[in-house]
Amino acid sequence: MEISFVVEQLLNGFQLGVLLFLLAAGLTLVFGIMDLVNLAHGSIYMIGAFFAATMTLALDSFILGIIIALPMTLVLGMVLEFIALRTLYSRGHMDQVLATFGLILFLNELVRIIWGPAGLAIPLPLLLDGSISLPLGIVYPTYRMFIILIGIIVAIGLYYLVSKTRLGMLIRAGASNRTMVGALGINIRLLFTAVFGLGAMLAGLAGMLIAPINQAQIGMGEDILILAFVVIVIGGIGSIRGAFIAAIVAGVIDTMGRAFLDVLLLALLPANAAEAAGPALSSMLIYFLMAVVLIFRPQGLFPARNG
Amino acid sequence: MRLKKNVQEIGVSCLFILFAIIPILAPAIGEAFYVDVFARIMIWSIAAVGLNLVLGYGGMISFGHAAYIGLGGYTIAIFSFHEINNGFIQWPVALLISGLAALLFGALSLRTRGVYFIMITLAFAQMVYFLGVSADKYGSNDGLNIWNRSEFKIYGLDFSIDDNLTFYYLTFTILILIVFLVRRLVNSRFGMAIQGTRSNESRLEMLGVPTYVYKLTAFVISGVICGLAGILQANFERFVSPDMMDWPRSGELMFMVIMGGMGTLMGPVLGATAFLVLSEVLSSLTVHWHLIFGPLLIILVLYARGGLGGIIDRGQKDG
Amino acid sequence: MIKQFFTAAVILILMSTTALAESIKIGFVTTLTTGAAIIGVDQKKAVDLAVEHIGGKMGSLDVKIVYEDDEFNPQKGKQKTEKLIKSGDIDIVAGYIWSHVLLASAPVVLNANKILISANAGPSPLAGKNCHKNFFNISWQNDQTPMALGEVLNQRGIKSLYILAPNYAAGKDMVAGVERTFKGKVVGKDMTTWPTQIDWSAEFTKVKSAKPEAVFTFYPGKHGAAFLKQYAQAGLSSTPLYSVYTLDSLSLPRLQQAKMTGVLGTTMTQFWSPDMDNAQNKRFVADFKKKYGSYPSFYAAQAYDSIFLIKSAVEATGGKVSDTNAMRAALEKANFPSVRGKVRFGNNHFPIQNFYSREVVVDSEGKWTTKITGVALKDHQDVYAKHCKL
Amino acid sequence: MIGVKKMVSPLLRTRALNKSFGGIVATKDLSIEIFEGQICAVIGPNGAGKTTLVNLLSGNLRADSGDIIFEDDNVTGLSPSALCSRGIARSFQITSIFPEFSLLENVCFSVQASLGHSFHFWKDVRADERVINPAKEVLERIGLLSRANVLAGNLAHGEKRQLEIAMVLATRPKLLLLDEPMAGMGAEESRHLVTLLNELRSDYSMLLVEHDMDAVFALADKITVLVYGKSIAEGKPSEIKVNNAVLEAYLGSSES
Repeated sequence: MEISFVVEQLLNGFQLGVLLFLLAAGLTLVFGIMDLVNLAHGSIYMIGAFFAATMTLALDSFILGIIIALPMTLVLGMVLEFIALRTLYSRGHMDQVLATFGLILFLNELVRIIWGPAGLAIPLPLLLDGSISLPLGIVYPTYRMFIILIGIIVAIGLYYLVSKTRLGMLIRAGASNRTMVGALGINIRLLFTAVFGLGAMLAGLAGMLIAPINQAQIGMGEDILILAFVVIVIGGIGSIRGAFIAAIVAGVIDTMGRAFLDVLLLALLPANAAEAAGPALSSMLIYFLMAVVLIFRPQGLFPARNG
Repeated sequence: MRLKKNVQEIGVSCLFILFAIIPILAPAIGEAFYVDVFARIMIWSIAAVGLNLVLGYGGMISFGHAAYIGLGGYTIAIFSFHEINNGFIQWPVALLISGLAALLFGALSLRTRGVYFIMITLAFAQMVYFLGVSADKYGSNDGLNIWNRSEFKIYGLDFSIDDNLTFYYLTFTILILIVFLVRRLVNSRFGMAIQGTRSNESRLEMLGVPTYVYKLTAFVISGVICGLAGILQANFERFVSPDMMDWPRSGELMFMVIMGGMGTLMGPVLGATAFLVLSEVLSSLTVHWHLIFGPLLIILVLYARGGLGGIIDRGQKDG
Repeated sequence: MIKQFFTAAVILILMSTTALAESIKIGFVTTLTTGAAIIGVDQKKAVDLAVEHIGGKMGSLDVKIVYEDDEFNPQKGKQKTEKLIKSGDIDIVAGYIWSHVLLASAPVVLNANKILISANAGPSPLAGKNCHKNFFNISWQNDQTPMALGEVLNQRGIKSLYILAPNYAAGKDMVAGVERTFKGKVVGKDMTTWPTQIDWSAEFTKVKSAKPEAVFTFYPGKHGAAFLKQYAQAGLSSTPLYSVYTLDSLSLPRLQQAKMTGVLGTTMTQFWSPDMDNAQNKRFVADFKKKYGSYPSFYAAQAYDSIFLIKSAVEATGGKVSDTNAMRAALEKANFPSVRGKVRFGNNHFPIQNFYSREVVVDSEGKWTTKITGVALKDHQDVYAKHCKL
Repeated sequence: MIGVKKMVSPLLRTRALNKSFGGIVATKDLSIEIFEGQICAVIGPNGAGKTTLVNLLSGNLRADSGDIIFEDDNVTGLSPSALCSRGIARSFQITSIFPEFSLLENVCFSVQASLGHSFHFWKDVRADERVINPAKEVLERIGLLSRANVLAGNLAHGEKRQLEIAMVLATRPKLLLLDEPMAGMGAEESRHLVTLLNELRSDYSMLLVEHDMDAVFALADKITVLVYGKSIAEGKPSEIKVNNAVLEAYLGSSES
């Protein structure tokens, strides 16, 4: 097996990982600070993709499309928070799950009415089309490299925001001790709206980045939402660092499973059994990972709140 | 509150009477199709009553109970595929398998709390789902037809459930039986222990009660009841597929419990009825029915706390 | 939405006012909600157009179509089928895109001694061992199209092939089909998680390192467009892609919208193509384009055919729709103008028909469509027919 | 039941108990004895390690070193539930009850726990005499029987504290560990509770941690004074009252 093959697969895993991170970051913040289980986070991802696709087609520029779509998702997130989700903070997780599931049904149908059932496809920006050559004879699609880059920039930005700024201090305080932030006389409502908007924008960004690879599609949010939940649970709820590490680990493990599991199984099992077991196992791998982590660390890898 | 409880009991009695007379009523008004709708409602009710034991009474938010329905159903289908149609073999084995799965998944999941518990139960259910998808021999995700319903033949006894009416009343009887069983259960010492864990688990532990064991037992019983619902579902639909254990099914089951009012005996039955009738009626009005159904769920949560059963949700955040 | 609501209202009014007139009522079960609705909506368009083309009449009977939405869920599909059957006055049930929905629903119709016509799904149990005298399929059996593709690969002298398909029943059928006829070497095969996996970066990297002469794939619906985009983006454009049910009139406009490279000239196999030269097809495609502004998909073509098939039987029996035996005998003759030209039914009531190789081209208006380039399999019958005891 | 030999040995004693959290010493070389039928009070300023002592004795905390001997058995390191079943029961400084359940049901939880396992799936608890009768007895004794069907969450604070004690009694303990039972109570409620505890002394031994000095002097047979985890004085209330070290360290500053 060539080294370039392994490195390319690692890059693939990394790319999936940063995408998951963009989704998980918002989810874990909202979860950690407001204690809100927001199933509709995936819908924001979907709408972000539709915004970006619409804008890209209208303006004939992907970059411009994203620049306009980002504030749109920010506003969307804040509006959703203000209208529907704010009242859910004080409720139990059950109520939150039920209400945000209702929101998913509603938003999916709304998108279908606005954009039709077929979805929207947009071209890759010319600048990012094609492949780049790296050392070791690795040829990698430019656009996927671009996603990795954006992901890393966002991760660094978030790290800076959370560890160095006043907002970040409040976010950290909120994740570890919610009542304390209130006691400090902070305008909690504003903080919550801001954090929710930020999370929504990150989810939207993930949707926008994926739009030229797949397409903006109804229901695209639900499957990846489950993965994002898996990530934040592995990482420990409320922890940005945990979300990042877990996202990368999940992305790499999932990709490596798809890349190497069949070969591995062929070495261990008879050909027939290996062919049947391979796809099944690789689809279960990420859930298996979560189960194992939780069995040994019931609070995830980096719990923000102890106890 | 007492008054509300009485109103609920009257409502529920009416519902049961309705269940009992539907096979006569529905054809009379020219809607024979509703007999099947209500058979389905009763099957989901059984599952919801099972889930309610852990969700409502025990405060354990399991997001993976569709797995036990699926395991129960698939056991029947696989037996039938291999031409073993004897219900006296099929049913106990199906219940055993659902129970063992619940024991294994529950034992591992119950080590976690709160949202972690929600997610790990989901993870286990998804594994079962993917197992079904990759079961080539048993139809993969196309599913598996069940050409013969379970047969109950032993020493001259020959009870056939092929007839839909017989099946309807069998399901009805099982539903009543399960509700009765769960009623005894939640009022027993065991039931008190379960409810105590929801209310104040650490206090109970301090009193010397090993709560984990009780929670696990409740989880297993609940899994077995869902397995039973799966057995009935497979026989009723004459078909199983991995869809029946995909995560949206677990979600729907949860909603039935919550809609009806968690931790009330009859809430899940009310909830299952409301959920299924509502989606049936709305979907026949417009293909865009989710546009109505979604906000309806939200409104239900925001303004009708504790669901249709009317008993106040005890407002406990888990974890 | 308002338009649909209006149509629904009109249908309701028509139903109530003309209930006494002589009519044939056809239940059509397809997917009208969820992301998969794109196929169902296309089928519905075709059925509406067919009813228009026959002037709303089959013989002397007025035609009424009752659409039901299966929500891409076998239980729901079965429930809707029951609703059709038990509400009494449905004469024939047609539709069904998905194998699992059909498998769950078929017994309901067949046990009621009604005719069931699948306008797409053709799972192997219903073609073989569990075939039924009252079940007809007006599309194809899963294995046939990839078998045709395997022949095309042989004709073109392809020696090594990489296979990529989703890990579910139809995906496995497709893979089995191409492996049955392809004579070269399969150098790699990946079965991906369905329907959640929509990223193939790991698989494409494997393809690149395996260096096959060609890639075979099957990704229906929304996955198809995403697959093709990523295929080109992964730098695989130089490896020819052969597909079945991946490129169709539903995905091509989207790919064109996305200015995709590497799609034009791609080869696939199919029993039909919009450019087929017969009167029925010309009328269908032209009017479909005029009415809806896009090419019909093969799903639409099958749905369109199903209405004409039913019409032929109604007319042959002189409108005795309730006489299931007479209807069945008439249906078996397949004496109707099909958009695919010549077609007849085998013993298992699946079509015996030609399969063509076709290519993605640009039409005179600049739209992407497909064009037939040759016959891959002639008068082909599926392999399961021999297990059918009809 | 009480043998000659046991007459001389204490119900509970500790030997050189030590516990510290990081650098902070919470319990230092502490040796106390409680005899059958005694009420032994532990007093001391805030942070003296009183609650730590209760936690050590109830098994909620594990001592760094030293032994706990209960009825001549070394019970050091046993779990709270094991200690509970041996007859050591505690109440909590912060009320910990089952708010959605009635008073009677709250006490039933305790009774059930003392009856061993709860794997009884069939019989209705409300008809289960083995559970309901002892629960009612305890409620009667504590004077809350008339409110048996009230939801515990709806009780007044003082009543909740009483319920706490009822729940402790219902586990049929030999030794009660009462962690500030009067906390947050008004004068009237405190007096009521003192009377109640006085009535209970014939049947139970108690370790009483309390700030309310009136209550302590009214109830205690023996008082141990803790400062920084260390016992600085021990004796009858009358002795403690006049102990200069105690006055200096504790009473002087707190009685005003």
